[in-house]
Amino acid sequence: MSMLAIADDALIAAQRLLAWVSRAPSMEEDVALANIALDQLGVARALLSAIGDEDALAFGREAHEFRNCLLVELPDDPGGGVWGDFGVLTVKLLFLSAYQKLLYDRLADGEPGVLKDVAGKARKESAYHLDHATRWTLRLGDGTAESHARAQDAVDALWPYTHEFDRRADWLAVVEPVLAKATLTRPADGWAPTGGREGRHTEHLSYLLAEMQSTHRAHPGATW
Amino acid sequence: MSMLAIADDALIAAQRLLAWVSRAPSMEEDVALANIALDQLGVARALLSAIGDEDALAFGREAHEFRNCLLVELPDDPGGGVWGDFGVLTVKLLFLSAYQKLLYDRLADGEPGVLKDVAGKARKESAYHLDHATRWTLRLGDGTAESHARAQDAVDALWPYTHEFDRRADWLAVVEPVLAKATLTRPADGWAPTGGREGRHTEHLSYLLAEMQSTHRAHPGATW
Amino acid sequence: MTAGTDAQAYFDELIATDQRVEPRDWMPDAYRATLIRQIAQHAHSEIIGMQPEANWLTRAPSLARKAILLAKVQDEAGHGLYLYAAAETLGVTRDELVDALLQQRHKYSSIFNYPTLSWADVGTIGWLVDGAAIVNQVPLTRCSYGPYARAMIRICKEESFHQRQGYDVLYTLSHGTDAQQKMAQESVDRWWYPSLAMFGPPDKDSTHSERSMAWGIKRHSNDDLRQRFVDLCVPQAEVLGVTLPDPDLRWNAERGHYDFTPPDFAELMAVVAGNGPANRDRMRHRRRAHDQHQWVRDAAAAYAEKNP
Amino acid sequence: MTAGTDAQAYFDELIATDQRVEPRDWMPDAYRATLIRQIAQHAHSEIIGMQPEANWLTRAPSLARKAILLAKVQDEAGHGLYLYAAAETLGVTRDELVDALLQQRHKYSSIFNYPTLSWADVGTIGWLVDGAAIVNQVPLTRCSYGPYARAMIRICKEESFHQRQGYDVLYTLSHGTDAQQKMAQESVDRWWYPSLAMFGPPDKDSTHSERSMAWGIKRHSNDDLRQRFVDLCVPQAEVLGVTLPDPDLRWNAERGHYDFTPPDFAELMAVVAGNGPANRDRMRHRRRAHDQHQWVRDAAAAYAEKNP
Repeated sequence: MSMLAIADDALIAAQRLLAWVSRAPSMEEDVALANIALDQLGVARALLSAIGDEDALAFGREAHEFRNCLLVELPDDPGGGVWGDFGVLTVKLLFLSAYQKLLYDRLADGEPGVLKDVAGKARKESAYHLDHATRWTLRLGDGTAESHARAQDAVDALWPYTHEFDRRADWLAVVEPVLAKATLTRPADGWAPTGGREGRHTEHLSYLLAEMQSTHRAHPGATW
Repeated sequence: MSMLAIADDALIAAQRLLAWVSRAPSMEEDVALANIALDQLGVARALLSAIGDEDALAFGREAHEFRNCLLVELPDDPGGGVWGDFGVLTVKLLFLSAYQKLLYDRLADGEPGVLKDVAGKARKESAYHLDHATRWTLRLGDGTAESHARAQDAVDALWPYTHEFDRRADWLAVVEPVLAKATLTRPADGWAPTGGREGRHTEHLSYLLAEMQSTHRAHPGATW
Repeated sequence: MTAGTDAQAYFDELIATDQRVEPRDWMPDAYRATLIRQIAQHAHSEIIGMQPEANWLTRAPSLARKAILLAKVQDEAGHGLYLYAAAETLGVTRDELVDALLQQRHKYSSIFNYPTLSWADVGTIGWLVDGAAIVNQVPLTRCSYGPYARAMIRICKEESFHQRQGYDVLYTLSHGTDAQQKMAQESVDRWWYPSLAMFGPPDKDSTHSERSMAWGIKRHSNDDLRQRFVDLCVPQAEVLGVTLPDPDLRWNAERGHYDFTPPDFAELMAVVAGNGPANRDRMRHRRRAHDQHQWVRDAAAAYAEKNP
Repeated sequence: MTAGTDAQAYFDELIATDQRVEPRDWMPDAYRATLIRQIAQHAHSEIIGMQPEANWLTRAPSLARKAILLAKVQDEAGHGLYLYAAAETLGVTRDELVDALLQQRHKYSSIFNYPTLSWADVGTIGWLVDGAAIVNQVPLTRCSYGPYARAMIRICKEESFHQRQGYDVLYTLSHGTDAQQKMAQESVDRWWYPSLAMFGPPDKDSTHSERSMAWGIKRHSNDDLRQRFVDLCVPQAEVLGVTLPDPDLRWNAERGHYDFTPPDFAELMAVVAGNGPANRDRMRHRRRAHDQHQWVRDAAAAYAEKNP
């Protein structure tokens, strides 16, 4: 895992999350999702700044130069609209934060340096993200028939993308019990799309970047 | 009506229309909508080229520099997704093409110049657009209960924006009979938003432009 | 609670001596109703007010600005929650108030019915809109109703932080490239008069005002606050290097204030009545956030019942 | 229709003398079924093939390129319609065929299960994908079934136009800025092997081929066509100034052909089986376009009934 990949995961996750603010199922959730987005943005900024100019990296790269995993770039609304599916959001956050927590734990206990410093703070944040996503997964999975079906659809749709995470056994050990407790079926492994770490993304990323970079790119050389 | 406003109407209408290609209710409609989008794009290019560099004008301006009417920038999906509502598309095209037909007729019979030349061709095209939109308005309005309701919703939502068209009496004389024949209720006049002609747009235009201009802006100075 | 003579006297005494009325205290029904209306409207404004700024979250031009804007919009959600809680001390539920907003029985601040059309609007909203809100709200930190007054102390502190951030956005733009300067000016041109209108109709047309003054809910007249705001803005605009779009704006040495052109109150009334540029979009957005998540709230309720 | 001896003999005679079988002619059931499958698959490919290119319609970097791309995608819809009509001459309906696509009983060309990730892909698809399609399809203009052969004449003419346009997009990029050149190369790197796979599995693994050859539906083997395509591309790549991502690509004077690394047929089989990068997106898109417009088709039918 390169530092850039870790930063890009956080940046793209933040960009998806913050689109929810003012659109969440409750005001408390608006606050919570903004908070999680801020945490992700914080990690992205700390790491990108260690690599180079954070804004040049965020706003100056093209899609094939990003190294985030495919999961984070998937839209919460498969139709590409701004109104996402809360089931997709929840399951994606569960999968991502379980992965990030394990990663940050390892880095925080690892060799001194920027990654260790950033991970030391981020591990606590991702523990909260995981807890938040777990609570919602339980509510949706073990809530109503409709919420169960929507959560299961999200799990089925997103599962293939989790093969891009390294140390899958550790990740499964975190996620499988949550799914079980939420009465959700753990999908069979099969299709395992990859490419994000090498810059081969889905068609969704370039749209996300087009929007994210639009103001910056419209004013070359400007200071903000 | 400035030449720029006429060009921008056509350009922004084309950009909305072409997003339908591959998403239309039938393959014939994919072909028809691509055709209408091509016509709009053709008018936009002819007029923008007469004003200056067509690409600098299309890809180098910010939202407040566009002079299109608000109607054309409204999304076909109020949620901002790429999957529009065919009722909205139809009614918007009815309203727009009725207006454009009247405008091009006047210009084609008017003073010699670029506008007259472009309008001479465009009047025939917009007559076809109007015919196409009229046929669909009749089918939706006088089709099923669901299609009637959806068409009426679209009429109600879009009606206020038609106040931005000049020579409203002429326009009403074209549109009102179509609505009546389609068993749709002509809304009462009331709220009459304006601003497009002065560059004061809705929040939707800047998103449309962010996407439309993204490739061009990512490569300053490049030739395509 | 019925008004005993003692209770009324105690209430009157609190008001007269500028002390705070607390939830446990008896209060006149009209006082309670006025406060509920005002606090709820304020809470609704925070919630609806998230939209125009959230509109630029995905497109902020730097990561630092993105984080600041995100934190600000989050604060607004927090303010909304805080104010709904203050209103609940008066014996209503948040659900009732939210319903009143969604059914359009309640209003929210009309300023949020204007669209945000450029990144500069994020700066201008911070500078002018939050600035006007602070001028309006600082007196409310001394409001006679304790929970509201205390909420306003916290909110004003954060708003003033937001105001400085907005000013900083605009300052950067107005000292940036030609295009950035134009963006800043274009934005200020659009927001100046709507900001002036935030102080409400002129005193001569203002309903409710006198009674609210007597009750210590309102402390200054609309026109006084508007003047105070203009006096604050003019020197700030000079530092910013933007022009306030009012050719008649000039210092009046006799009055010790700036003379200025009042906003178009007919426009204000039209916006209040529902015909601003973005009223429909704002309400559609709010309703959609509420309606399309009914299944989520149902799931949470069902789960809570199964897992008490 | 039952096969009389005369009918079979007439059919055999047509095939043997390289004449065209027409819809009114008797033909073996297997011949008919093979043609329906092939023409339908070709039609489906045109319709699904709109998606990867339409993906860049809203973002084309110049108005001229936007118009060209729009006309091209429109042509693809037209080709789809034309091919479905050709298939219908064999006694199936378009609705049946579309249903077979949506239910995934039919395939479409696997190349469209790769995503378009940059504007350069519009050029590369024109150059390589349309190029490969033309190599595949030119022999079909002499197909034994008349309506298909005639459809292919028109389609090949347009495809060849598209191919030149794609080549021109790529030429402009590869002679443009550094970033444009990189964009072009990155795109060619991704599309080269999937394009080679468009000719199908190696001859030794190819099913159906022999019978299709005998019937005059197929004229050349997969490997022959693939070789022809490589031989065409190498000099074009040189003019373009892009590198084909195959270190073993070199002229073999003895064979009079270029040697090259064959595509990964295991990957091809995975994509055919449904596990390409974009299979799910393509089918979801197509199903959504169909399903969400049921109300429109219902309205059209209801209106037609009322207004015969």
